[in-house]
Amino acid sequence: MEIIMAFVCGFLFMAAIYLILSRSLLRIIIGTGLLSHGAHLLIITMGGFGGNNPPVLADGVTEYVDPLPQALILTAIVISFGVTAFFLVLAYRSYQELKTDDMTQMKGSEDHE
Amino acid sequence: MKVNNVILQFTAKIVFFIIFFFAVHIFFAGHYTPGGGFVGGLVTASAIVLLVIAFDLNTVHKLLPINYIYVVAIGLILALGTAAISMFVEQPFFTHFFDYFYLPLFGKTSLHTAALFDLGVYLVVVGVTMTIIQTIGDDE
Amino acid sequence: MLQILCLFIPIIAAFFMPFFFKKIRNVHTGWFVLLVPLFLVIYYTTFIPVISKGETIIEQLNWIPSLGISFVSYIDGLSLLFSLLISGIGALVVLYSIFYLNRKKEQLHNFYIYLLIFMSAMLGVVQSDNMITLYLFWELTSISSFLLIGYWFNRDKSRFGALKSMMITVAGGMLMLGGFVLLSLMGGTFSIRALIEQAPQLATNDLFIIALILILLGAFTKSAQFPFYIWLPDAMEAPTPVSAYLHSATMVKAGIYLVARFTPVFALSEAWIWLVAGIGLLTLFWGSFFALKQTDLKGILAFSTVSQLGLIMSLLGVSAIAYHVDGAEDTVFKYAAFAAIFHLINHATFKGSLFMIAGIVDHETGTRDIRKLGGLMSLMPVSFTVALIGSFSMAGLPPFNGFLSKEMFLTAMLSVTEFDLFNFSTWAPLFPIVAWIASVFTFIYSFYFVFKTFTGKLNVDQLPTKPHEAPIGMLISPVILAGLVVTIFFIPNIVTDTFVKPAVVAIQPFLYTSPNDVNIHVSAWHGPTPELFMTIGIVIVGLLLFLTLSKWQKLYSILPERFTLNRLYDITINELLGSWMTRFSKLYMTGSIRKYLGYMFTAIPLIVIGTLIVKNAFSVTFEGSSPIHLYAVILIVVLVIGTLTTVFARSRITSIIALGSVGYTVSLFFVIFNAPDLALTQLVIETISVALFLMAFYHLPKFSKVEERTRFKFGRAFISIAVGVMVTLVALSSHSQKFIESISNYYKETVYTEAGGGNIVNVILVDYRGFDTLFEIAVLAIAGISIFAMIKLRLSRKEKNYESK
Amino acid sequence: MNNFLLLPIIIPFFFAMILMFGQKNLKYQRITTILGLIISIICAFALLFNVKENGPQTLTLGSWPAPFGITMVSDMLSALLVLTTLVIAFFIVWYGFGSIGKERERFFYYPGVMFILTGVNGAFTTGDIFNMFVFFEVLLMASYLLIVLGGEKSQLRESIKYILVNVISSALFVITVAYLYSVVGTLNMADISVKIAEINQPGIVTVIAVLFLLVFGMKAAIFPLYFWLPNAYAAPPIPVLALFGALLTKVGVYAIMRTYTLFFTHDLAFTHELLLVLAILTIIAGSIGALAHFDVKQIIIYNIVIAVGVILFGVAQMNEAALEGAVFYLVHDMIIKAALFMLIGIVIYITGTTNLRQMGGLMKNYPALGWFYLIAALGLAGVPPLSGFIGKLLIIQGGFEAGNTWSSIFILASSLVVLLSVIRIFIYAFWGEQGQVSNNINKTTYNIMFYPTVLLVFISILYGVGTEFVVPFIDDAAKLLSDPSIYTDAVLKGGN
Repeated sequence: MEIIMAFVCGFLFMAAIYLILSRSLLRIIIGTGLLSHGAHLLIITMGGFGGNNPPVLADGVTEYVDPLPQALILTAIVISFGVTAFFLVLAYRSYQELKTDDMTQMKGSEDHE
Repeated sequence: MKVNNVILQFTAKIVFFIIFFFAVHIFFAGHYTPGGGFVGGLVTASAIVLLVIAFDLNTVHKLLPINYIYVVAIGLILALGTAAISMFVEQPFFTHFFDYFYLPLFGKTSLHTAALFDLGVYLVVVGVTMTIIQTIGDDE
Repeated sequence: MLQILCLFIPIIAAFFMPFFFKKIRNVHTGWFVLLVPLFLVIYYTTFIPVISKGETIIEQLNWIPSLGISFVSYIDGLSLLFSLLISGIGALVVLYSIFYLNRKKEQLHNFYIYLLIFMSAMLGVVQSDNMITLYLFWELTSISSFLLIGYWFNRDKSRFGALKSMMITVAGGMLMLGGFVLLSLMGGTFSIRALIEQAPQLATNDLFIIALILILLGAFTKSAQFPFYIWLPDAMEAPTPVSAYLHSATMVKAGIYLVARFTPVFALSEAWIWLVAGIGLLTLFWGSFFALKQTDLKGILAFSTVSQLGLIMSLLGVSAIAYHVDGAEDTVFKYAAFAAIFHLINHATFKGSLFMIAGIVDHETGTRDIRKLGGLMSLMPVSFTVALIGSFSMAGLPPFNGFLSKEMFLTAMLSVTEFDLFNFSTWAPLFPIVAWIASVFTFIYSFYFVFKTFTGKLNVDQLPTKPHEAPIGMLISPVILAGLVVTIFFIPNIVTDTFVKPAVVAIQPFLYTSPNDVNIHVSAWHGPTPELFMTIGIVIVGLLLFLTLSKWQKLYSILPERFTLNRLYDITINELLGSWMTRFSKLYMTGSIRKYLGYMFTAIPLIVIGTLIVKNAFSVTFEGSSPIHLYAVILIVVLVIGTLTTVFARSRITSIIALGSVGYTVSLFFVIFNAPDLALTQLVIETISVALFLMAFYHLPKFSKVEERTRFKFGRAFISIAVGVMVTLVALSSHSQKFIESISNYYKETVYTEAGGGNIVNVILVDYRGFDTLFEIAVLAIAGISIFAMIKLRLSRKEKNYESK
Repeated sequence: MNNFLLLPIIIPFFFAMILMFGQKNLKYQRITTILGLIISIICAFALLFNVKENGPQTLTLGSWPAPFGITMVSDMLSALLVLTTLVIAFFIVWYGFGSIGKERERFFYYPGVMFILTGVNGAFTTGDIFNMFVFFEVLLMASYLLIVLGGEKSQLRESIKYILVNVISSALFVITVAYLYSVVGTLNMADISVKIAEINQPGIVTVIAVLFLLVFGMKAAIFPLYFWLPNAYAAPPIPVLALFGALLTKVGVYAIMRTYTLFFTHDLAFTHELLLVLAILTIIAGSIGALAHFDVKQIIIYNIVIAVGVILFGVAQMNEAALEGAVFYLVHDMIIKAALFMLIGIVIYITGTTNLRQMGGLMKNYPALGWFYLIAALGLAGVPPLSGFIGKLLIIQGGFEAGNTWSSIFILASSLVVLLSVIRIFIYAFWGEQGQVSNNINKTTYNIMFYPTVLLVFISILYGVGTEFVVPFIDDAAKLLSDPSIYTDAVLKGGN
């Protein structure tokens, strides 16, 4: 299972980077969304899926899944939620000011001179 | 449309309280079963969003005249404060204290400083979500 | 303590200059400054009796003792001679400057601050025994020289001349520091004396030669040797007192000092002899040859200085030969070091006076252009006399001191022909030949300088101001120097016994132990030797060529300007390190984040996968993997479809919803993988995120129809595949190489008993790793206030010009 | 156990919270911020001396034993960096009173600064690799707030790029931590160090080491990951730029320094050689940029890149001299970069332009500014006895010791490029004929900007001249970096 998931994560990263390299800001932000999904799935994969029970104490159960990666993912999910929200509002504001969502039109002037 | 709105608003009020209590439940469940301050906070926020959809931002603001940024700050202070208590009793930062009590009605209950910390998380989440929704809402 | 303190006295005095300048307006600030070098001259004179006996005096002030860095004032024959030159010429120059610079028009405090800083720095260079503090003072001389050249900072020539001198000398200095550090690593000390003691062992080190070259680069840049001399002519933009002081008498001799000081360390290296002597000779010739091309009085003197520095340098190089000759102290090989030091003193006297005269001419006529000058002899008789003395001395004519040292120079160069180590016999004849040719040119430009200015036709109309003799105050210093030029000729042995011999001991400790051992007697007449015939030849040929100068001077203009070293410098600084860089940088710094990300994501997988291959770290094992769930396979299919939809969707709603579906799939994955908390959180968050997406993008336009260029699309696909492959490969390898079991058993064991909870994940979040959570909500809080501020605060409308550029 | 070491992190954190109240009350905002900074600085000083006296201090949060809970570790390196960070922030905030503008001050500029300090100090102090990620996010999120605050067009445009790069680097950071966790099964940095030593750094750990280098390198702006930096940094107003320039890249540098001296020390021939090559390429890339521009902001910004290369070159040598030099240089660079940005901020304020070619002759009316600029510039180039010298000296000494003769000479030569690029500003802006001058220069504003700048330059001078007093501290830091067991023992054996 872990091996298959490694491929899935790689696939998510691939799609994410592909989207991030596109011109439309929306696509880019969607890319970052995929990126965090990929990262979260990868963390849980790296923890391993051994153990057949959720890490919640229950009578007669001793085989819990590794809880630590789950805790890390929770932290990471919250953080990426904050960042995504910020990024979305930023996109919204920049569209108001710059009238474009096309990255090729957001080069700005490298102040070469 | 008017009638519809009235029905919607009435329903929304009721559903709001149901969701809110559900959120409180999730919040308290967190230490033993899935749930916790974070999810509880998000669910509470969605309850408020429901109100916003049913009424509008201004009405909700009159209903709940809260500066959500203050909620965020208070949540943070609560979380930090809980974590810092232990510093004053010569224990490492973030040392929690708990004990089991037998309360009428609830039975065996644990009183845990971690719950206070989780309350901080809860407040921050509610505060932030509402800040975002309110500012974007205002802008439109 | 006084000895160390004296190094800093000028700098301390500098602090008071603004006070003197601003509060005591009716006295020229220079008078206060003058006290400093005067005091120093007197102070250092008291050392003469002790030092001329061959003793040395040392005093130390710790700076960073834990790293072995301290200020050490080490006074021996060499450093005392230089110290006296610095303070003595310093006093004369300050005196001269009082009349040269107008106290009402000039920012005198600045001028004197720089000058005093320089004085300290220069004393520090010649007295420091610790190489690091030597370097400190060394750079300080470059900086004060930079400030002095740029004194009239609104003139373009001044500031670019200043930059040029700084860049070249600081470059040399920095490389020299590298040499010092290498030496210190070989010898385990920063002390030069300690290094000299272990010179033979040092030479066996592989890095010895690198240290040697680096240190020589420092010396050559500072002493304006070929090809680094180009900064010196441009340094003439400084006020003339500065040219006289820094750029002829003292600072440029720091390189000479350095070579002299390090001769005992490096003398046994063949490369040292070749480099120092060879570059010295080349510079000698080059400088004298191009001096005649100059039309600016100070330009002639600058090239002449370059040439004379080359002369001294070559002598020092030759002096190292003495190390390789048995019994050198009794043969002709003994002369070189002696001649070097002797000429150094003489050069300071005659060149100092000539610079001052050039300043006087400039001051009184308003121009230094030799083509406009002429016939000033009758109007400025004193100046003319001084100029004549200086020039004749420079040309190597008796009865002036230059004659004596020039003769010895020729002796030393002839001695090289007798040296037969290191294949010297092949090239040795070149030494006296080049020396002779250069001397001829020296003779010509000396005459050129004095006679073109003071004789011939006076053309008052061409001169900006009406010429007359300089005020008496301005003449004092050059007259004193000219007086020395003559005096030294008549009492050479007193001078050499007092100053030269102790210095020679410092340069050639392998030959002598005390100044009395130096068995050289200077006399103006030593019979019909080859040197004498050479001198006669110089005079005859020189006179002939000088008289026909107007006929062949044009030849210089044939030399194409494009290939000069100056042009090379300009290209380097302005084009290579300027506009070319701009153009080059423009190629890739386009402001396009997609390009930047493209570079970054080409590099990252390349490096990581490369490492994976090189380190043979890839491995896959199915051992320890958990079984494959059927549900999971279905979810994977859904996930892949969802992801592909986000990639290829044509409308934004589709892609947002597809992203949502990916998110929900992920939360279902969490269910399968026994992570209920994650599933719950992911579910709620995904819902809110989708809502936010929809809300924020309500206003955005549809995807633009413009297609990517195929080339970019291809590159994009390639890059993203590389990243995906990288992630997968490392994931597989990491999964397959779990070397150490996770720490998480601890949580399972203690969660109920010690943390009082049942949901391990949540207890980790609020307790074991509650600190993470505390700051995770901080991130959320900041996001909240950022969004608030971003929406509410809009400065774009009153955007300031310079912020948006 | 020493709760005290948390104070430089949680005091700014607490003040950030209370600054979220009273948003529009300028006086309250300013006084509270300054108060918070002063208290933090005092604590940081006390902590520094505590660490000097008693060795590395550790705190296992929540009383959980070392590898299981989160451990905070204040060793000499982190104590020094924490103190430097706070001191610099103090001066930048003071400077900001004159230049950041009231609107920004009313919209969470100060909480932003305090949060960024929380994140930076946390990242310097944490002893847990995932916790470091969290602190990185704190400082990044706060930096997003500061970079976009004001919402000017260029700010919005560059913020998008800045955030995008950082989102990606954060994702890579997280997965790299996950890889490492998979291999060694722990997150505590001391524990990681011990366990990697136990298994003798197999190939996969080296791969992870390289990933860490790239992840942190993206933040530290090393070649070939620095491209995002120049434009992004130029967008926000000067105080924010100074804060970013002085602190943010340095956190990345610190992280590389930490991981490459604590974790990945068993395959130096590969990891540190790679670091060396990248460091040199970074210097080259920075130099090209610094010379290519005639825009004062860009020149100094590219100098950040050069400095990062120099410090990492020191780290790559992995001997005590070079590490000591790297620490020296790191602290120096933080101070001097802040000072330089503040100085050119004043120049921009006076002239109303960032274009060097339009400036000139400032020396006439602003001589003091000119002198302090010159001192700062020379300090940056490493002219003794100013602050940059000792660091560079020790770095090249270490380079020579490690046998990297030519690259060490290259480092020396690079100082020259630094010097040329900053002296150009002096020659064009301060010398020459009178250039463009802004027509609304307020003397009070000028003074508010000038005094903190001058004091900071003075601090940098003291740092150079008073090196002897700094040496014992830096020496401790370098010892610890060259011998990981001091760190791991302090954490795992509680050996305070």
